[in-house]
Amino acid sequence: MSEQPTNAKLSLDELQAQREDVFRSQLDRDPYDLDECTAWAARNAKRGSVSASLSAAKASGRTVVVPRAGVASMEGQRALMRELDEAGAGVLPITVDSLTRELRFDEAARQLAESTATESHLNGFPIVAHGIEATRELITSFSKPVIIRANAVDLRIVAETGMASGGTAFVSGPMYATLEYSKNVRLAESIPKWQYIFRILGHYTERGVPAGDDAVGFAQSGTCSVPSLMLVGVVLDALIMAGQGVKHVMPYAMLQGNIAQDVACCLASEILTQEYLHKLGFTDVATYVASSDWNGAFPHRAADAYGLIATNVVAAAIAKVPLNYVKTIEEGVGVPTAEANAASIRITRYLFRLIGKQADSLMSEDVHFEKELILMQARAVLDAVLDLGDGDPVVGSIHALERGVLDIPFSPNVHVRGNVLPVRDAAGAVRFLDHGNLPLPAESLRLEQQRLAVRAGSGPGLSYQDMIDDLQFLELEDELTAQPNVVAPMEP
Amino acid sequence: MSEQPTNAKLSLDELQAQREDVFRSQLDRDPYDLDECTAWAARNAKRGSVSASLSAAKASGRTVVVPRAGVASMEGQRALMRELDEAGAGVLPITVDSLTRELRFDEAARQLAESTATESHLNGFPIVAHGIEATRELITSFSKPVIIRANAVDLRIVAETGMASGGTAFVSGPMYATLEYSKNVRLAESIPKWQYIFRILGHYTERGVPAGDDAVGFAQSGTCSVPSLMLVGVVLDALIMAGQGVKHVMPYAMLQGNIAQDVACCLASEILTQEYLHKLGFTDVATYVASSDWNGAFPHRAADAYGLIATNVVAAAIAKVPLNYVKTIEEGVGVPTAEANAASIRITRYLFRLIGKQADSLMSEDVHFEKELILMQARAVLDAVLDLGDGDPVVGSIHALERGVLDIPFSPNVHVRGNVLPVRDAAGAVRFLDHGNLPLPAESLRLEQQRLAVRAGSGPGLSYQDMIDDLQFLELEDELTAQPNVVAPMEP
Amino acid sequence: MPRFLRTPRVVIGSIGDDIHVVGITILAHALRNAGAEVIQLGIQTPPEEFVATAIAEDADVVMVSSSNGHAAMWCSQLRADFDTAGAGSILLYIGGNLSVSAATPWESVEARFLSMGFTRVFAPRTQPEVALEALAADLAQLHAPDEQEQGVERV
Amino acid sequence: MPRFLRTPRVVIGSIGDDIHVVGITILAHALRNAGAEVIQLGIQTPPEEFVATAIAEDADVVMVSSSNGHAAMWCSQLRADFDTAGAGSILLYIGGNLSVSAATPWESVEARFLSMGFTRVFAPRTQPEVALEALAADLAQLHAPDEQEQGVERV
Ligand code: B12
Ligand code: B12
Repeated sequence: MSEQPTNAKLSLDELQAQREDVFRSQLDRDPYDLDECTAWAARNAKRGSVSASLSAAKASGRTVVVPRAGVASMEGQRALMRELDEAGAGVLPITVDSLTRELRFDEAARQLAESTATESHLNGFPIVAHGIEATRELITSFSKPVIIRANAVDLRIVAETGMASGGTAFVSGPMYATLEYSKNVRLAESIPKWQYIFRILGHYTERGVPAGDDAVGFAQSGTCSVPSLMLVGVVLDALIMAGQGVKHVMPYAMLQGNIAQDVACCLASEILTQEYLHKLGFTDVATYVASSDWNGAFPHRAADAYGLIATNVVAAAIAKVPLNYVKTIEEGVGVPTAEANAASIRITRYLFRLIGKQADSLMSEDVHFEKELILMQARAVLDAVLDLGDGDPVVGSIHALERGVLDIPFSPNVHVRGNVLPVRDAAGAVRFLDHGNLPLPAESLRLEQQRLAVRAGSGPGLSYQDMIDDLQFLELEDELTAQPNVVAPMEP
Repeated sequence: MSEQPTNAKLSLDELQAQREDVFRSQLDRDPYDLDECTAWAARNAKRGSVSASLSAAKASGRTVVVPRAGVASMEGQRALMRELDEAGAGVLPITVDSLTRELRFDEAARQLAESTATESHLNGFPIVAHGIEATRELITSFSKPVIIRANAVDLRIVAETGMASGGTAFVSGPMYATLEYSKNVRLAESIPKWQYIFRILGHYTERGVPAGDDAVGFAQSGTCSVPSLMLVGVVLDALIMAGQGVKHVMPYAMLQGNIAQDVACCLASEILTQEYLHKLGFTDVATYVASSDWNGAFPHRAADAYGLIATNVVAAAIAKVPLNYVKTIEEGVGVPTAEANAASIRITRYLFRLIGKQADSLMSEDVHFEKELILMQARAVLDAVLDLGDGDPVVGSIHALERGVLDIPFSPNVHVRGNVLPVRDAAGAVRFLDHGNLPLPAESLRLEQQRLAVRAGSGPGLSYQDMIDDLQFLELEDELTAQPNVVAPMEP
Repeated sequence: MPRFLRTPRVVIGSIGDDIHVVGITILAHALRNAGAEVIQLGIQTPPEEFVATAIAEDADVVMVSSSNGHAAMWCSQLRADFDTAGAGSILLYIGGNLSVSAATPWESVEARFLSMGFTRVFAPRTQPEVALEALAADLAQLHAPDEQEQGVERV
Repeated sequence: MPRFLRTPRVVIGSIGDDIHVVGITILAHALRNAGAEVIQLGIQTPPEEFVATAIAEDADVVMVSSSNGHAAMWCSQLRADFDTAGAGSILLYIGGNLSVSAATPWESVEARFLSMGFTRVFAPRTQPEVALEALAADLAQLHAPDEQEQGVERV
């Protein structure tokens, strides 16, 4: 691991040396036998892979619907995956618990021991505790491809274990994991850890497993994200993946409830990712936009949650994304029941089919407006970041974050300035309330200002409190609470 | 009742004479005391009315959500209405059972006697059997205005009873009731019966009850309806209402699953109704477009039904209709439970709020295309119908039906030619498979043909069987049934 | 889809106060496609009209449809009326939505209509093919002894 | 919103492996708005850091947040640690999503955390105002004997 990370590809020798270190220090054992693992995984990938499914979907304009789900025990996880399979999930998820993600493998194993098939003490599947053999057995018992889902700064062992067990795609990258999931870690420290993972994915790809990875970027803060900024992170994650040989990237687009802006975000995600991949010479990377149902606070009533999911899916269907991550109607309540998972996948598939047929007829002027706005802003920031690194996205993003040229709202990370704030306009589209030090074109700010003026009306400008209020925008609770039946008396 | 009905307004004397006949022959009693009834109803209407709620909604761009519901017993109906009230219905419905609609008042009373608060032997509320006193008591116990819902050829006693009991709006008119709800009756016979009802509504209006009426037109065949043809019936119903002094009309728009076409249908419904009202000199009739969730076969799974309702509401919200009739997620199953009613109203209100804010941003090119197409076709047929009556819509529609200048698909009425057939194009928009003898502009048929060509592809043209298949278009069942998990073996 | 060797004659309609027309239209279409002779009575057909028409037209089967929840009211005397009219062995089918409340368990609905004398009671959403199969089987059964060879052929 | 006469000092953070930041951000914002002094520890705060900071900062109350379902793992020793550190009477609040499964009845979750020694256990989706009211009441109670006049004033 060099002091000053760059986007240069790790040699296989460097990778092997790092593997020795990581396995020794974190698991106190030798690394998995990479040749055995890739050979096995390549045979497994002949049965199907996430990338192959997405490639077929993209070609035919269809959408693969993918839930997120993980529980502690093997029995529980198998039952859960079977359920999702039957409900029509196109790819099956194994979401890893957060103790494992934080490298507390022993504690995760202890909690696994206390969990049963029906009661999980963990918020995910402790994949390291279960180990490769058992997880291979689980994955090969399904016909659909499996994605390993986790997010944290250091997922090297998790990624190794997931890929060795037959997962054909993984989640996330340094932008998202560092800025959204960690408190103290700097990019200079986390990027090399992710480059290790991408190099592993790249190696599997060379050996016949077309490993995919979600470029989540700045897509999921739990608050709303201005799409241009969200996609800056997506593109940076994708460039760093490509740097290590990843050939199948799923650029993200988090859906936020304003359909025109969401459609535009999906379209721009594909455009920007390919544009910058090409700019940096990565001309053979396949991209499959992954939209995700709203990732902030959900309404807790099922009927409202159905409404929110429907709004998201309408947008994703208009944009014809090849992949949609589906939330459940119980997101606002807790880990979903089997029925909630099945119902959420059903309404999603129903709407993709129905709206999919009529997608072209629903492209509005405003979709184009939003798309141009996103492209204008994202290009300005991305060009500035790359400039700061003399064309190297790794060097550039490290410098950019220090100067506030990269900055996101509500980050738990202490190294993020946090001067950027989002706010919704009257139509619910997400704009900058404060753009901090982001190098945004004046023209784009003027356009945003025009839209924000409608919400501000004749009152004082929008404030921090408006942003706080927006956190509950998609719950619409108060407005929906029915009035009591107060009967006016008849006049005599 | 003259031999050759026209659109001329009945004098109050004629109305009174007819009332004597109708009450005598159908109920064997004197008519209700019209002065007492209107005076009471006017006092009641000061508490609120359907028209007042719709007028406020129209002015502010909001939507009143209205379910349909009726059960036999007073207790059951009260509980049902309370439930709907709490769930957020903006107007409360009293749907009348079909025995009462068919004038089988005694049999309805017998079935009422056998029904309990929790088990209804009737598919609606037998309003005549319950009588005015009891129904007034029911209606005045709610703060929200009440609509009396029924459909049949002869609803004179039902309408009298509903209005006298405090209902402030009624449903339907001769086009819908005759062509969609009866087997043998001719328009010449049914129109005068409806003119009686409209004259009653007009009289209440003069006395201070702003009585509203749904102009349903040819909107609900249980199959899909080409919007232009649907609206021809709507306008004719509205013109006949206006002829008898109705001042508050709710022109219909049945939502059919293609959003662009549905939005256009809502917009065109308002435009055409006002245009022809003005043409015939009715310049003081207020209109409030009433969209209705899909009125054909529903998916029987709740999650799919949520998806269908969501698709409908998105369209209605984009069109900013003041009134939406909401179906339930159990429509495809049977009379809905309390929970299903509440959940369906909730998702509807949720989506009206969320999409309502962004309605303008979702107007697409295709909405304009569909709107122009609807206007072009509907005007051609309406002008031809009016020509056949020398400007009189009553005379015109009687003649037009005979000649196939008015014609609808799947009518149960033997006097309808039934040469017209609908079919969906590749995007799900409804077109003419066969336009029979309707006088449609060649240009409009050319435009439809272009759209249909996409579905026909290179195969043979579309056929009757395609139309039959379309009946299940919105169920999407087969396509959604999950594949079994057939695991491909790993290669050795 | 089964095809019949001997043309069955089918009387079909919605009973009583029921105005639902789509189901019977599709059913008639499918029956005609399969080679049956269909006498379509349409909506709101009084019980007596089913009996009179079936006898006049020498029907093999009467297919009663009811969707509006009022089926039971109109059907209790139907089998007896056929008996009285001398058509005691006619096949009597019913389908649609047969109870007012969806909560009523299907078994009890089916049992109720079977006890009224219907030969077969079809659950909501029955596809036309299912009705055709049933009819083919019932006719084969009926004509089995005397028309062994003709019978019913499934294609 | 209650306003405090004496400035309460609040230590706040998400515990253990939890990375949810929005709840604690809003809560801190509301506390500051109401006049409290807030020491924000942020996400993934180890239990020991809550104890050390509360003592160093002489806090009146520690507000622990946990949303990822792992609350119980990290909290069982917390009260004991405060006792050991000589801050036995400190107010200890917890909120967020406290059990892995939503199916767990709230009463049992609440009872479990009360028995761990938390002063108050807040249900999911608790609005900041509710926490403020509770804090105002608890502080009033604590200072009631000696600071009768000051107490807590609700505006
Ligand atoms: C379209 C529709 C209407 C249209 C009908 C237009 C028309 N002229 O046909 C309109 C809007 C006018 C209407 C009115 C009413 N309707 Co309606 N309607 C429907 C709806 C949405 C679809 C029906 C349909 O066309 N299905 C498609 C066809 C192809 O399917 P099908 O009729 O079920 O028939 C199939 C099979 O069942 C089978 N089949 C049918 N009959 C038979 C008979 C035999 C022997 C066999 C073998 C097979 C068979 O063949 C078909 C092949 O697939 C259903 C709900 C749903 N299913 O989604 C409600 C529904 C049937 N209606 C219902 C009701 C209550 C009414 C009203 C009474 C409402 C009211 N209170 O105002 C009135 C009826 C008044 C009257 N006098 O009868 C209820 C009935 C509930 C019950 N049984 O208790 C339903 C289920 C809605 C609900 N969830 O409440 N309705
Ligand atoms: C946004 C979100 C995320 C974002 C978080 C971004 C960030 N950095 O904050 C992302 C996507 C990263 C995320 C990740 C995960 N999440 Co999450 N997430 C959510 C979500 C959608 C909204 C949370 C939110 O921001 N709410 C808005 C804020 C304002 O509300 P709040 O946090 O509830 O706080 C309020 C009150 O509760 C109160 N409060 C909170 N704490 C305290 C404390 C005290 C003392 C008091 C008085 C009050 C109080 O104050 C706030 C005022 O309103 C919820 C589901 C939902 N609610 O809709 C799931 C949810 C909380 N997440 C969940 C899970 C499981 C996870 C993951 C483990 C998923 C996974 N397996 O990958 C990871 C966490 C990994 C880790 N290491 O912790 C589950 C937790 C279920 C459980 N308890 O068992 C939930 C409920 C989703 C679900 N239905 O399954 N998540």
